[in-house]
Amino acid sequence: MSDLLVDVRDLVVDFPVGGPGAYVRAVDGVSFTMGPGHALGIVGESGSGKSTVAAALLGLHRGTGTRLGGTVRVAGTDVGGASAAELRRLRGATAAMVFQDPLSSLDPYYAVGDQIAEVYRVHAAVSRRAARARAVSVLDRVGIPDAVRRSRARPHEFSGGMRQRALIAMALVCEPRLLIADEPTTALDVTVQAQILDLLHGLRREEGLGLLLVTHDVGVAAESVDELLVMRDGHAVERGPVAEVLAGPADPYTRALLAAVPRLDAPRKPRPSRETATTAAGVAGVAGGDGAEVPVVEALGLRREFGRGKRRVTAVGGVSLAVRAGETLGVVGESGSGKSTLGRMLVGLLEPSSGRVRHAGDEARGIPAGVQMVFQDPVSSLNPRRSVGESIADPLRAAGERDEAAIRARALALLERVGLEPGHYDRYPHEFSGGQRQRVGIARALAPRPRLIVCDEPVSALDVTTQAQVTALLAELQQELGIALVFIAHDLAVVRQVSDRVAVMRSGEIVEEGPVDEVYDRPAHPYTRQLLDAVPVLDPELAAARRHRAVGPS
Amino acid sequence: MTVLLEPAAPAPGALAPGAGPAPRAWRRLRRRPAALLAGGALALLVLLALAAPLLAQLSGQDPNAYHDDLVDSARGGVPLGSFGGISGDHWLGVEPGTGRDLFTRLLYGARVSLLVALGATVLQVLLGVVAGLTAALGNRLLGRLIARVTDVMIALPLLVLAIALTAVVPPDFPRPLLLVLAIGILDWGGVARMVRAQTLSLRGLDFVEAARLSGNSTLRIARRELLPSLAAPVITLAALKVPTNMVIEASLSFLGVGVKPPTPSWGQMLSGAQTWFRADPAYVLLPAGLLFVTVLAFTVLGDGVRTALDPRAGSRLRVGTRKERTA
Amino acid sequence: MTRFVLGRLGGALLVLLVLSLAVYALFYVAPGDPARLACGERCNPAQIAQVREQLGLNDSVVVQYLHFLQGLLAGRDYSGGAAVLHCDAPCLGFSYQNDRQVTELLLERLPATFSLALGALVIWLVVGVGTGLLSALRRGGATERVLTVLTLAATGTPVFILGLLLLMAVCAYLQWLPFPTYVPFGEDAEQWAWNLLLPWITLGVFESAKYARITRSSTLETLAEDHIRTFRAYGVGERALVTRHAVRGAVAPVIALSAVDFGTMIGGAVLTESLFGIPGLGKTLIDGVRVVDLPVVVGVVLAIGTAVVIAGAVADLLYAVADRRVTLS
Amino acid sequence: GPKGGTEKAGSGSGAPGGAPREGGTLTVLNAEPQSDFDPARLYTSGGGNVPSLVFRTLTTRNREDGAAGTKVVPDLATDTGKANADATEWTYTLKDGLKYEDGTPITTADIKYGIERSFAAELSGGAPYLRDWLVGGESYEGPYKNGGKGLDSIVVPDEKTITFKLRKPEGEFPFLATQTQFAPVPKAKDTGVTYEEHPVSSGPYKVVKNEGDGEHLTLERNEHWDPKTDEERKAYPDKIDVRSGLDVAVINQRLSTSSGADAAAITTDTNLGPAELAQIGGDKQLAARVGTGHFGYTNYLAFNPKVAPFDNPKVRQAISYAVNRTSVVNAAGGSALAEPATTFLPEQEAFGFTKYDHFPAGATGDAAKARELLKEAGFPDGISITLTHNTAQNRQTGPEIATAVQQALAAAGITVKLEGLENNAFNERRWDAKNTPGFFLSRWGADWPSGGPFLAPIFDGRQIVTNGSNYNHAQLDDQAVNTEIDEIAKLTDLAAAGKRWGALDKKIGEQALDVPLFHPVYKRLVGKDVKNVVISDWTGVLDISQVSVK
Ligand SMILES: Nc1ncnc2c1ncn2[C@@H]1O[C@H](COP(=O)(O)OP(=O)(O)OP(=O)(O)O)[C@@H](O)[C@H]1O
Ligand SMILES: Nc1ncnc2c1ncn2[C@@H]1O[C@H](COP(=O)(O)OP(=O)(O)OP(=O)(O)O)[C@@H](O)[C@H]1O
Ligand SMILES: [Mg+2]
Ligand SMILES: [Mg+2]
Repeated sequence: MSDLLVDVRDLVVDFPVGGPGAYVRAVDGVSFTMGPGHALGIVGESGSGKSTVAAALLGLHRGTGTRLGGTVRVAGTDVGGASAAELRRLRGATAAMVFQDPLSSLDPYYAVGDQIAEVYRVHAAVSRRAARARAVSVLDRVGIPDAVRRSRARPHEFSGGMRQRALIAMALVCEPRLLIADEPTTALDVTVQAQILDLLHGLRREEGLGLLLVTHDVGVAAESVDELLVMRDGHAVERGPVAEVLAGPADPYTRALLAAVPRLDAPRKPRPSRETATTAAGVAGVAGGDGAEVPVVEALGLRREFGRGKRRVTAVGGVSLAVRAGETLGVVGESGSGKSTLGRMLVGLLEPSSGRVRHAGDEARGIPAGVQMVFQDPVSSLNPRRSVGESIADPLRAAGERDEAAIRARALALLERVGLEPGHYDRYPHEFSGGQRQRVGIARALAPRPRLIVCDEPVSALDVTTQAQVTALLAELQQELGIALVFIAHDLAVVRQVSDRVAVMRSGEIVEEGPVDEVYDRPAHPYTRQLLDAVPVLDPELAAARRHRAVGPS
Repeated sequence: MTVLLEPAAPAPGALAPGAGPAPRAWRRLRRRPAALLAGGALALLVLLALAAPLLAQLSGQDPNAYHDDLVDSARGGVPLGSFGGISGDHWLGVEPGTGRDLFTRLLYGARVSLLVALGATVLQVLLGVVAGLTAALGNRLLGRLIARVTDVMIALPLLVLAIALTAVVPPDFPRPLLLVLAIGILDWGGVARMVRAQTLSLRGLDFVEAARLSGNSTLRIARRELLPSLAAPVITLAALKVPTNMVIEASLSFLGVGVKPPTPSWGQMLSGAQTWFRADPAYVLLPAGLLFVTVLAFTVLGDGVRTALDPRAGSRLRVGTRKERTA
Repeated sequence: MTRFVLGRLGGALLVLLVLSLAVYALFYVAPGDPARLACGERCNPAQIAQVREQLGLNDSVVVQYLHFLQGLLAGRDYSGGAAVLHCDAPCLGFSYQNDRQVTELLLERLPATFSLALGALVIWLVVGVGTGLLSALRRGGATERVLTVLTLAATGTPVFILGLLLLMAVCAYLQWLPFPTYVPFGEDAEQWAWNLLLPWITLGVFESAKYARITRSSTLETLAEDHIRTFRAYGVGERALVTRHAVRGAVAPVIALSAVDFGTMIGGAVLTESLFGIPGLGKTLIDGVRVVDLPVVVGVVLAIGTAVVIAGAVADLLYAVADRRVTLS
Repeated sequence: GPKGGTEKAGSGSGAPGGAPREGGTLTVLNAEPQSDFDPARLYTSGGGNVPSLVFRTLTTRNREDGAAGTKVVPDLATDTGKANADATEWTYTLKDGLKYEDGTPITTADIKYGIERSFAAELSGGAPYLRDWLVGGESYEGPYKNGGKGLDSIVVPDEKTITFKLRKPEGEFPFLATQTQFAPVPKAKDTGVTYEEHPVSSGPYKVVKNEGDGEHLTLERNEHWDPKTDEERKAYPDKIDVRSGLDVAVINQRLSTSSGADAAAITTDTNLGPAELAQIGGDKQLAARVGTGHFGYTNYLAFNPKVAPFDNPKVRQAISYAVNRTSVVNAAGGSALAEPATTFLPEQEAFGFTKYDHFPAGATGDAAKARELLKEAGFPDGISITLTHNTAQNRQTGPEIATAVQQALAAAGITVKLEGLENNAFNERRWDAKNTPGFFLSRWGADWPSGGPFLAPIFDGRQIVTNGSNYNHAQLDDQAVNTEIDEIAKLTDLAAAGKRWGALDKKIGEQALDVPLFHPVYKRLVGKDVKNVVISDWTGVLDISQVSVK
């Protein structure tokens, strides 16, 4: 018993909602164990209770009004009965957690490096300077470029992926025995993702780190864990060695899940035919020329810099592109390459340092009408004080709709279409799972029937079935309303599935752009090739082999 | 499947009736006994103030009647008898010097004080919030203009304005209303500055950006996205403005813009009583005690409302509690 | 930064201009004839007329205001009886009451007021914010309740009563300290501090209550944010959570309010000043208003305006530093 | 009068040391700074305190307790002045050995110059008498204008002699000569408006420090002052330290605590309030340190008979009957701080006090009689009137007194509406002859203890001022009254004059042009080491020049 790192028995978690005595059961009798140095993957439907289980391991539900059942032991500590001091010792030092919402999990007021150093100093008696140095070194390990300088930046100066890596760094800084990673790579491009997974693998091998990996990406799970736990509706529906589960799923849900995994090499679903291949160079001809259709949005030499002097960062360095009605432009690329910045400039939330954005041929000033964005951070993009239903209804109200019944009906319909329950209308953002929040963001963007939606990692937190449902919805609406979509994602498979064209970004520039099949099948730029190679494969053995190739010789 | 954008029939039974944000806040508030108690106390005070004439009749006293026989004229007019002259007729004793009945004066004083405190506070909060939001959200020019106007309002001493007011306002203008207006319109700079500062921090957040994208006007954004987040400090500050306003009312009364004598107010009674706190402690303690109860009630209620307005506090998932710390 | 400073400077000039105009306008409508008040109770009409001429009150308000501006920019001469007095730019004019140069008067009074305000600022920042943090930390417990009652007692007690009680207790009964008399800092720094101790405490405690409440509520708000959960999950203790992370939510309101309070305190915490005999601007202002000494009142109001503007700009700078997401404008 | 006077501290109560001795530092704790310290700018009452230690004048107050203190005595001059036959010319001769603080001799030319400069607009603030009395005074503009032209009606034949030529007989000129305007100012040292920063001393002390516009003064001995030339000023302390700008409550608290330097402290401007009296009440030791004084002052209800219904004498009489003086006295701070008044003149012999009570209201008012009079006046159902008062809570003309009046009148069927005005507005209304309210609270104080300055400004028809401050609120212009005032002014026998002032007061009282309410009583505390507290009826407060702290 005592040699188990994690021992969960009959875990039941009920969240209080609304009135007194009203509870929602999020986890319903889950049991599992995990030995030291082992890796357990939890996969499952969005909202099935994965994060709740993960949080229970650190006793994060204690004293919050949540009702708990069953027992949880981590590294010999009874989490339910431990004293506050014991709990503090456990947290961070013995077992550390990477939260699912990396973007709002850092303190906006302090430098990232200081935050990591602070955590280190809580558990290790070291000087401030030593802690800082340690923070820089872990940041460097998780692949933050120029870590010394970047450690002094505040979270808002980081890209999504960088923030996620900062959180991983924070989790690793005290060399815990157990790492609970809740969707740790959702904001990372595949190459960085591979790097992180390799890092974790290395730690497991060398330091005996136990890994509890919550993920919706079956590929990631296949690469990184020994055992798989499949959850649905608060229950564990299947559990077994990863290869077995993947090869021969027993539960129908697991089967459905695996079937829905998009494949990079899979033939693309037929999409409504479109004139393809409007390269940046060709834009002018199309827009100005012989009565051809004017692009919904057009960027001309967009640049954006942040900071001054030594702190200056060029996030986007001269990007031109055009997206026409009914068309989807996929944007993939390195984490921190300026995708979100570009997206924000396209919708007018950010002023370009130079260059222009045209909407339907007109120079945009301020925020043009009919544009929407799905934000990369679903947490901060929802007002914590408004129910999600209100958030979704908001664009409708803003558009002048006055009929309350109609507004509500429409919001409810949208909720349903993104896979949420109508009963969720009156819930607040903090009462949702990560994936559910993301879907709320999508529903809100869809509500006002925009001309253009910039989706910044819209499905990164969704399990594959839900992902499929949501992308289908997007495609459907696009066809119906001729929406132009800019689809920023790191999941190359999904991008291939939804895009007409794809642009590959690196260091603020588009290194390659073209019709999606062409780019995927015949990548011209070496970086594109590197990206495509790094996509995780579903076969654990293949993954191991690949890792061996990458890490082995060193 | 293409029916998405057409209104769908609401899912049956999906919604608890009246589960909107306001009712939920109310529900959360109802679970806080201290806040309810405070609300009750305030309601009682207001009720007492409203019923002042009735209660005065009940006690058989006129708040303005002098009782020369109840004070010791040779000793500066200190009330005869113990505890400030408490007796069967004068339940809370009498005022030094004049012998006026304190119970009824406190009741009538409550009318002015509560009205001024509430009215002026509401006005200050309204103006301050509007000015603060405009300063933070308006376009560059407007923002700066409002910020400078706020500076002017902060810098202009109330006193100087009040003196001028005495000259401008016709003498028969209702005084309590004048007070509410004067204090409310002149002293909102602090609220405005605070709201501006908070808004500057909030305005770049993603959810505000999202609201901007949805084509919300700045006004709507301010109302729907920012106000709820501003509520906490504003409510707290408002609760603190209550006693300040009562004291301002008292000092304005000294300058002649206050309520007309012999109409009493707590603030006036208190400032008149300041030298008496050794010779006749009851005279000081009564208005001071009432002021304290009012402030306490406002603060506790404000705290309750603040907590109730934050949906996250309801489940206390993130706030954590003492229990967790001591567990 | 340069643009910020220049912009603020422009704004400040505007504020000061508006303030002086406002005071002139208000005094135009306010009761009280400055000439009669300067002349003394029983001046006869001829004397009053002479004084009115002497003070330049026969000109229209507009002309008077222009004279004031002229003095500000170019200096002014003034008949001082035996000799003509000259007042260099920026000249705020001469007191109607005693012919003193207003600029001189302000410079003489400012140190006391500034001393008082500065000490109070320190107290409310330390004690107020500290108390707020403590009650946020001990939320729901007995400590918090006691603190709440104490802070409310402090806000609910008018400052003159608070100060008088303190004075009685400390100087009259316990006789721990002699009754304070203001000693300038330059004269004897130690005595300066000792003598200002009670006024600082009075004003500081009174204001602290406000800051305690604001700090507490803003801190509690921030405790609900996601990033707090992160640090809790890393074993960061409750105290550090509150004092390091959650308190940042209180920074903006505390700075903003401090700027306002500090600025207005330069106009004088009249009651505290007069209670403790501090020769500050507050009493100067009150007396000026009482006897319609327009140049003095304008001078003090401009001093307050300057303080408010500077404090406001400093506050903006401070929270741009504290919260990098805020941009200066 | 019922004056007793003074419970002395130190003397008589077995305090150690008994008799006053020289030495030590006297601390003065004041509310108001000595911001006017120019002899030209001081008003009569203002010159009585600290300035009297620095400025000597031709004549001065007799520094004795009670009624004896209302006499004029010589100061710089050898006597209180020699008048010509009709009292239109007054001549003074200086004593020998008079010197300024710098050792230079004091001459009559300096006194003339001191008076002349008080005519300058820059140095306004003094009482109006010089301007009204001296020949050419009405148009003289001071020595700074018109090439330094002097005032010809002040004649200085030599260094020791000075003669004043008056427009009409003024038997009370010796009183006027006590004012600080009669202090010598050496022309060479005159710096105009800045003279007050360091006025040249002719008295026992000189100014060594004047900070914060008179807020903090330090006076030290003037070595050139010769006690043999000055019988009035005792000048016991070596040093006098004046601290002002203090809160009234704090001053009284400090005096009562009397710790450290405060043991040797007095105040020259802060009275005890009712709350403090109530508190002192039982404390014998503290009570022994309270000095009580009577300054000639009357608080009254004023009528403007030009406004209906106050044009009807019966209405005025009715109000006179209805007034409840007990309430009013209580509102003014109780019987220890106010004495009910039925005469306009203060109850002091020096003023010529003659007792009368034309409309006896008793202690609490005679409502029945008032109703009766109202009926006679044609108001059987009562009347509604407005009472204008000050909003400042000063226990003089403020709301408490107004309310007391309101209540008493209500009992007689007179409905009183209160009109409270801010201090400046109140004074402006009250002094504006064209716009005087019909019924308001007012007060009048003595410039010196005599009926002249008390009655003339209030009842002399020629003192009605239409374009300035008018104090003749009733705007009484009665030939008989005017003549009598002129006649009394001719008398140089002040006792005889007093009798006639009293008779005149009584006579005017019949017209019910005002309702005298009360005379205030001054009570002040001194530090526990303070000895030789002298309180004259002239000032009503302790004389700083007599105090000893050793
Ligand atoms: N504080 C809360 N109050 C009420 N319900 C909650 C709360 N937190 C989570 N839930 C609900 O509990 C269920 C499980 O949530 P959890 O976050 O564990 O899901 P998850 O498996 O991590 O999903 P995802 O993959 O989308 O992150 C969800 O249905 C969610 O709506
Ligand atoms: N407000 C800011 N201040 C300073 N630097 C910023 C700011 N926003 C972004 N950056 C920097 O700009 C670069 C591009 O950031 P951006 O968020 O656009 O990247 P991204 O492509 O969206 O990355 P990811 O896939 O990780 O989200 C990064 O180096 C980031 O640190
Ligand atoms: Mg989750
Ligand atoms: Mg991004």
